[in-house]
Amino acid sequence: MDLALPLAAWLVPVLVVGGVVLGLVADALDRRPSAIVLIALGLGGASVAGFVLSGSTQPGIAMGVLAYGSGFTALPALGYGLAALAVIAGFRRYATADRGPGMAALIALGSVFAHALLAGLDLIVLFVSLSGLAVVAYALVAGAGTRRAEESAVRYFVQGTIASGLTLYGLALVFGLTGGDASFLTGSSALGSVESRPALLALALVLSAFAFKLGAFPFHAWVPDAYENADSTSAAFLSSVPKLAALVALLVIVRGTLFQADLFASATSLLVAIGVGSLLFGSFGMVRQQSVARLLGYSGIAQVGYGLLAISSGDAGIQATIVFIVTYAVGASAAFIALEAVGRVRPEWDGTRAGMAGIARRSPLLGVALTVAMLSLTGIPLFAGFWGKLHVFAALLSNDSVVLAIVAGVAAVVSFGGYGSVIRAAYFEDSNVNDDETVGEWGGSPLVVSIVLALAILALGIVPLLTGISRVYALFSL
Amino acid sequence: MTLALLIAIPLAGALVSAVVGRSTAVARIIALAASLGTAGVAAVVWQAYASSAEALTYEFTMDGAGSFLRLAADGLSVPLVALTALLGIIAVLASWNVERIGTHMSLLLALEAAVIGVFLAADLILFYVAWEAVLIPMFFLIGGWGHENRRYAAMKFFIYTFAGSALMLVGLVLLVVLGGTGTGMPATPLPIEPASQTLVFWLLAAGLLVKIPVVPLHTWLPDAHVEAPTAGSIMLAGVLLKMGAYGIARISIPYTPDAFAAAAPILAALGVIGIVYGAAMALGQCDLKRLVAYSSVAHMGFVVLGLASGTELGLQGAMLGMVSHGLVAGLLFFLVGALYERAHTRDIGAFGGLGVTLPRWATIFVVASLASLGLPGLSGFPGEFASVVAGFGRFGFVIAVAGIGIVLAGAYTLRAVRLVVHGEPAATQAPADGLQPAALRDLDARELLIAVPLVALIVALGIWPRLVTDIAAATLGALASLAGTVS
Amino acid sequence: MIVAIGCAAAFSLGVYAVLTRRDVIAILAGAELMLGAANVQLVAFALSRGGDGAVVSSFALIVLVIAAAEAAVGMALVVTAYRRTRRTLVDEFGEVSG
Amino acid sequence: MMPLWFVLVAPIAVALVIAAAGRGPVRYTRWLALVGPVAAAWAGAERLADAGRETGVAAEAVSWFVTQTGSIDVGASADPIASIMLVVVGVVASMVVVFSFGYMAEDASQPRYFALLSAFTAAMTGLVLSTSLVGLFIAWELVGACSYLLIGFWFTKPSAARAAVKAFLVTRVGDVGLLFALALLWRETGTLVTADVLAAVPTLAPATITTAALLLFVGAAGKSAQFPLHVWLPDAMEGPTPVSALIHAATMVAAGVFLLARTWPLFEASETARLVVLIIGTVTALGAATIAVPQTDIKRVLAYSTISQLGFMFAALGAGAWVAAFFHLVTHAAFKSLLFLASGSVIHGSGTQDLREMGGLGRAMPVTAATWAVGVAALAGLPPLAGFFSKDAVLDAVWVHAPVAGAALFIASALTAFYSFRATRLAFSGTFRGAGHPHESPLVMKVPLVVLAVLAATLGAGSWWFAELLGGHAGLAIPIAVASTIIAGLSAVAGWALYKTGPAADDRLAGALGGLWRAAAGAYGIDALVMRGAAASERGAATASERFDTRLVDGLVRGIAWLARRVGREFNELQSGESQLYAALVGAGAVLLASLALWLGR
Amino acid sequence: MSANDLALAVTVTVMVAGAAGTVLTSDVPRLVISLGTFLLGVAAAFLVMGSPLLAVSQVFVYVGGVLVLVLFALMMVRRSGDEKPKVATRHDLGAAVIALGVFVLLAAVLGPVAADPTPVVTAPNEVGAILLGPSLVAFELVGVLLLAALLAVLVIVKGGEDS
Repeated sequence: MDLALPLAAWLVPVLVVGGVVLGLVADALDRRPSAIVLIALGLGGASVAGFVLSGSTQPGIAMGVLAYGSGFTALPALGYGLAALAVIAGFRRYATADRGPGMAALIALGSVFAHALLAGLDLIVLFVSLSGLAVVAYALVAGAGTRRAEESAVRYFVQGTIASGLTLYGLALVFGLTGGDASFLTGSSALGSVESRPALLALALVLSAFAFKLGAFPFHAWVPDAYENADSTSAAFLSSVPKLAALVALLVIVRGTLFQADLFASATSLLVAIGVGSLLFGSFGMVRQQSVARLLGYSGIAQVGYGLLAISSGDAGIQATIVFIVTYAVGASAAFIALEAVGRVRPEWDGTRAGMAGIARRSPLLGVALTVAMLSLTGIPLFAGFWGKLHVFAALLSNDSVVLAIVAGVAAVVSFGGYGSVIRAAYFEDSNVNDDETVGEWGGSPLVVSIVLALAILALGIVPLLTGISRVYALFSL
Repeated sequence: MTLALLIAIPLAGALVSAVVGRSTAVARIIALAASLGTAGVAAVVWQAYASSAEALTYEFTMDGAGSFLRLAADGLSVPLVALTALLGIIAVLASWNVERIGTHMSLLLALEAAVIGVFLAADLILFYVAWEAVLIPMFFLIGGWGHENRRYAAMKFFIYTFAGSALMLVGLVLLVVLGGTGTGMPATPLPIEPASQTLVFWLLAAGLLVKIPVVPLHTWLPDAHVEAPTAGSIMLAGVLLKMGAYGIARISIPYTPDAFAAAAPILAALGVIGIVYGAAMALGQCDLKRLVAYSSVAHMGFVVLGLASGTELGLQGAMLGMVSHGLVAGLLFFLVGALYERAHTRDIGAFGGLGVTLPRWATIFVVASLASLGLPGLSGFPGEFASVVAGFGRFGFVIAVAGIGIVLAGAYTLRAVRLVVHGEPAATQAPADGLQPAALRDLDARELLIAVPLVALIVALGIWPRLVTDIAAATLGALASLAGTVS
Repeated sequence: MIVAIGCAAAFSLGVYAVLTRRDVIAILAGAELMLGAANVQLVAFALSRGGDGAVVSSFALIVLVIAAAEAAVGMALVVTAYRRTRRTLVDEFGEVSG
Repeated sequence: MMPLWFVLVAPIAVALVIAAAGRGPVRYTRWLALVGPVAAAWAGAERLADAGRETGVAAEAVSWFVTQTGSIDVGASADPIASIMLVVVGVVASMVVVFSFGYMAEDASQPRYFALLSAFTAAMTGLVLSTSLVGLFIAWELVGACSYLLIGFWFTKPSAARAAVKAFLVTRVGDVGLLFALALLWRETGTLVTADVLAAVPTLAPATITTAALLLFVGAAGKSAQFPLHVWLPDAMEGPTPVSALIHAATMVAAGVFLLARTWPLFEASETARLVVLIIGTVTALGAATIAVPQTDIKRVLAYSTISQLGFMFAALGAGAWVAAFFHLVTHAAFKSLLFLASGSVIHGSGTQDLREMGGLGRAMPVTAATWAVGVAALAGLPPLAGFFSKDAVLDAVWVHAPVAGAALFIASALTAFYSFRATRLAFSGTFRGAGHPHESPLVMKVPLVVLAVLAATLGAGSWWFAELLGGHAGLAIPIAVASTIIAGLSAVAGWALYKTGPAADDRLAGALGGLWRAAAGAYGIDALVMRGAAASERGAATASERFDTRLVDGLVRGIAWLARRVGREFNELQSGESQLYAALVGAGAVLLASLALWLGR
Repeated sequence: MSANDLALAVTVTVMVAGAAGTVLTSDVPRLVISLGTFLLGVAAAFLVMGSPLLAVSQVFVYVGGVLVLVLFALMMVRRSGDEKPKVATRHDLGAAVIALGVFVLLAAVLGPVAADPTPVVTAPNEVGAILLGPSLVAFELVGVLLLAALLAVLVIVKGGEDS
């Protein structure tokens, strides 16, 4: 165990786990608010450290397993940042509820698993982080405490059992085919020259594992229920950080390490199949949704479709995936945290579009945050989401799959049916309930966080116009 | 640097009035100052371009990074930018006493900045960014300050145009990928290989033709206009419709000339259909705003015909058509808006004899109507004349069908004049919703300050169209040679 | 050859259990079947392809521990759902849809 | 020498001044309206005086559109026919303005009236002077617009408003023909300067020449109210009578004839075009004459008479004698504007336009009656008045060219004499059948009548000078002259004698001629047909817009949106909430994915 | 068929028998027993394949822990029921097809490829060396996972009181 391990590799996760442990101790001493603060500090510190270290350290592989430097530290840092924001946004909720600190801790540990999934180039680490994320997800959904939440969690768990079984079988296959070598770096060369049938089965099973974690079609069934019934802040975390990690991990595995041999050329069409499936299912499913969180659930499925299409389009897709997932993660968490703020501004909000009618007049800042998030998810220029979509289009078109690009375009338009209806409800519908006397206050920490995220989205949207795209997203490139 | 100012000033105005928009007076002053400032800079740019006659360019570079912010002003964009700046002032003045004026003014200025961005963009991606950025303020203007079913109209407007421009984005990116020259628009753009030109052309056309609008894709326009507030309608009719035609001239012709030449007959047919169909529909309308909206479809039909001819005369006709329609439609929407402010109805039957009760309003309305039907001596005629003559030159007698449109144009315009201005001052002056029939007061000083300059410009452009065509001649000449048919 | 078919059989029985058992706890049992079979398959396949016994065993051990942890969380879910609604039959939950 | 630009610009400036000055000083500012017409007449006369020396001042052309391959220029110059027209327009316009001082004395919006008159004069002179077809077209449509604004002067009267729109639209149909003639000529010759176009005519293909000529004729027919585009002129009588005198007798309606005269080489080169013009001219002449006979409104009689006389001119053009046509145009301008002004004085004096309510006005309004008599005699073509000479030239040319047409024109001239004397008898002899007591018009209205009467009488003498100036053949064809005089005389006497018993004669004639009389009275139903067509098209457009545009085209768009929602509903129902289904999805998905992978990678 | 293959065959058949038992029986005790036999079968398989550590931990963790858990839960749930505790199942053709599909896929693909391993005994200390050596990261992560699982259970269970 040489301690000369570069800081970037171990400092960041240790900070988070340390924060969690201290938080739990504070919770034990019955001082919940300080527990949440400690967890949040752990996450925030890790995020800042991650960003700083990612720029300064030379990229490398720690312990032959954990990659660090540039993208491999910056992306997890973004994960930690979003997790920290989710915890801060849910501060009141976690500080008052009995299980609050537990939830916050779970979010923190979830982001550690995400880091491991993304940076760990090892079969065992892959399985552990996938399972870890699953456990965290079940708990976060069930943690909402309502009957519907627990029902969604049970349903999610039932699906999860089959998915983790398939995942294990897939990894067993890969582990066997590489001759018992768990590491991606050394194992993948052997994988290229193996009998094609088992290799392809392994590819399919691993793809299914990731598709389930990402909530892509046809493994998407848990997404709408889970996002609708979990707390908004938990949903903010679940819809951004695990997806960020899973998509990047899938990119590394398919393009960079295990399945890069031309034996696996069919990976592209598999990715396209589930990608287009998710895109269409999500976009069309979203249009009629009355419940905003459920709408964002379907939106999650649709957006993953774009990510998968990006991965499917070869080398051009690498930067596209990165840019897309960064902009999506920020957009998704901004959207959910804004919903949390709506809950605070109008406590008796029933979660539906009609329920939040005219909220923008009641709290203009919230209106702006919601609009920025929605427009970014649609992919409208001047917002971060546009650069993601643009790169996906460029990637698809550079290996001239024009039809796919058109399908992606049409899906974006249909999706505005959903996103636009939220803006419409917020701005143009007249609120039947007279807001003044209701007890809702100005919006509290979730509003502050959603404004911060909205500004980030605007910055990520407008700055590239001035400085060109590579400069802004170079930080995250692998 | 001045080009960047053209976008920066309205944007700054938008931000300031959004923040400080609480008090009406402050919002008004900021908005007026911003729009006047923009107009000033536009005049400077016009003068600079007129004297030097080679395109002004501006590129924002930060230590060598490949920035998308590349602006250029040439013969094609300078007149349209000037038109936008002018209509910006008119729109600001027209929304003098609107509720929630702060946000309204900021959206208006943001809209102006975005539209100027489209006209100045010398980068395919910046063009698209500005193109979409226009949708956002317009969406909120229609949705926030519209009338009864403004929500439906705002959503329809956004989704309809966004559907077109999504396909356009695919076309633009394909253009960048195939063109290989990066996203910047070189001064003399080299066309991409003919095989994929058709695909790129029709992908771009999807977005561009929706915006013009061309007939089968026009059904968003009447709803958007009926519901939009006066200032929104002025900007929507005045400049937003020009972005489509500008896009064809700026991107389709230089980058996909062969496909453009092949598609020219289809475009011409769409133009002619637009002329006749728009006029026929306008004849049947009883809502004044819908009537002017359909007349816009007819006018833009002439512009499309001019573009499709691909000759220099045709392009000059198209340019004139665009500028003139901007002025005429802007004036008409302002007048209808002013009438709506007084009588709270747009139904054509509710009025009559306004020539007696509102003489000033009536006189300007008659002048605007005559300009709208293309009476020589007013700005409508040169554009239509050049487009028809050029179109006829290229496509022959099939263009005669447009003649029906010209006659119908006279029919629906004069029908409106007959029902609104002529006839006995109807007893039904009482507004529809039973308000005490406010004695319909005639146009006041502010409103005259808006209308009279527009009328002056309409007459000036009618008498001497070379005010605009001279400045555009060089660029349009180059475009015409690109379009392969120079006549 | 035998191990492969045996594990495949056990695994698919596990799948069948999850899909047909109405009682969530039985579904948990099914999950155990699947993970157990996969674990054995993992060890057998890796060893047969020349994997080092220690690495394979460590991988299998970790998998074993994780499977247990997931089972525990699953059990917690079932118990809370039962305590609130006195029902554990999975198809009697039907409130969330659409 | 009166500069041309002044003739054009002055009336516009005057119009603006009169309008701006408003009602207050209108008594004084309205005199300014004379500036335009006098300037025009002066410039025309000057140029005619020294016509020998230089045919036309250099055209100050300026290019309206500049393109690399050619430019569209606009300019003005006065050649002989333009100078004659300037005089005609100038004189008639001046007389109308003076007459209007009296006729419009108590009208509230006089400024608008005189401003429009002045603007019209400017437009008319522009039309006449333009050296390029584009300039001509611009003035052409501006003349149409002024006529629209003047017919609809009393816009509070719904019938006037509707008549104005009708006039504008029908002439617009003609203008579209003219527009496409220009487009064709631009495409074929590359220029629109009249002289260059006409110079290039020999190089054009016959088909092009005929098409261009016919399109030009469509424009002319619109403006000069030839069949079938004549329906607007009778309704144009809704406007003030001086307006009818100026626009619908002398100037605007003559523009069509002027256009054909201006572009004569084009018609000369195309046999078929001239044939069409001849036929349309003759049909219109005869038809309009028959319709004029049973009319009871004095102004409608004169309106149909104008259509008929214009028919004569187009027949002459069709027969190739454009000089005769142009000479008839000039004389017609004189006596027809006289008759209109006289009818104006009659209406002003007797308070009615209906011949059946008039009678005995000869005694009450001697000057009007006398001048009317001169006009009517000239119209009927009785020697030695101007009408005789010009109509003879026309009859002679047509008879030589196409005897059938000649015969028709002889019948038409007979009818002309008949209805003109019928009207004279009904209005001026016998006892006054209307209410109140008619009175003579003031001096300011009588002076123009006298001046025009003098012109109507003496212009005949100018026929040889006219032919020599424009190159036509001089002298009279004796047999034609004698025949036409006899026919005209007999019909005049018949007209005069028949109506000794006043309006009752109409009933007797109606009984005798039966259906023909009623049909003629209703202008053979053409007008009704056109109006029904217009109303139907308006209603049709409304339902089309409602049904086709909103329901079908927009429906398509809403349909796509519904489809998207419908597909959305299908997907939502897939989320049925049964856990086993979710798990099954995962299982099935994995199996499908694996088999796809295996199948693809086989 | 060496002795080792024979042993392997026996353990695998035990496993499959146990699995079949858990899936098909509707009687609670029999379900628990068959699940137990399956788990023991797995432990035996590990033993035969030469990894005693795995076998022992399998026994401890599963037979000791999970099995008891399952039994306890079943008993608790059925306490209120009067008749003999029954485990409801809803045999469904679709599920059978999917299960069969999975079986065919796995068996057909892996069958020809996966030979049975020749046993080489790995001592526990070797596994320890690996866990703390190259797979240290995975080992640490498992620790974090167990912490997360603990928190998860607490959060889920606590849900009941304060909502």
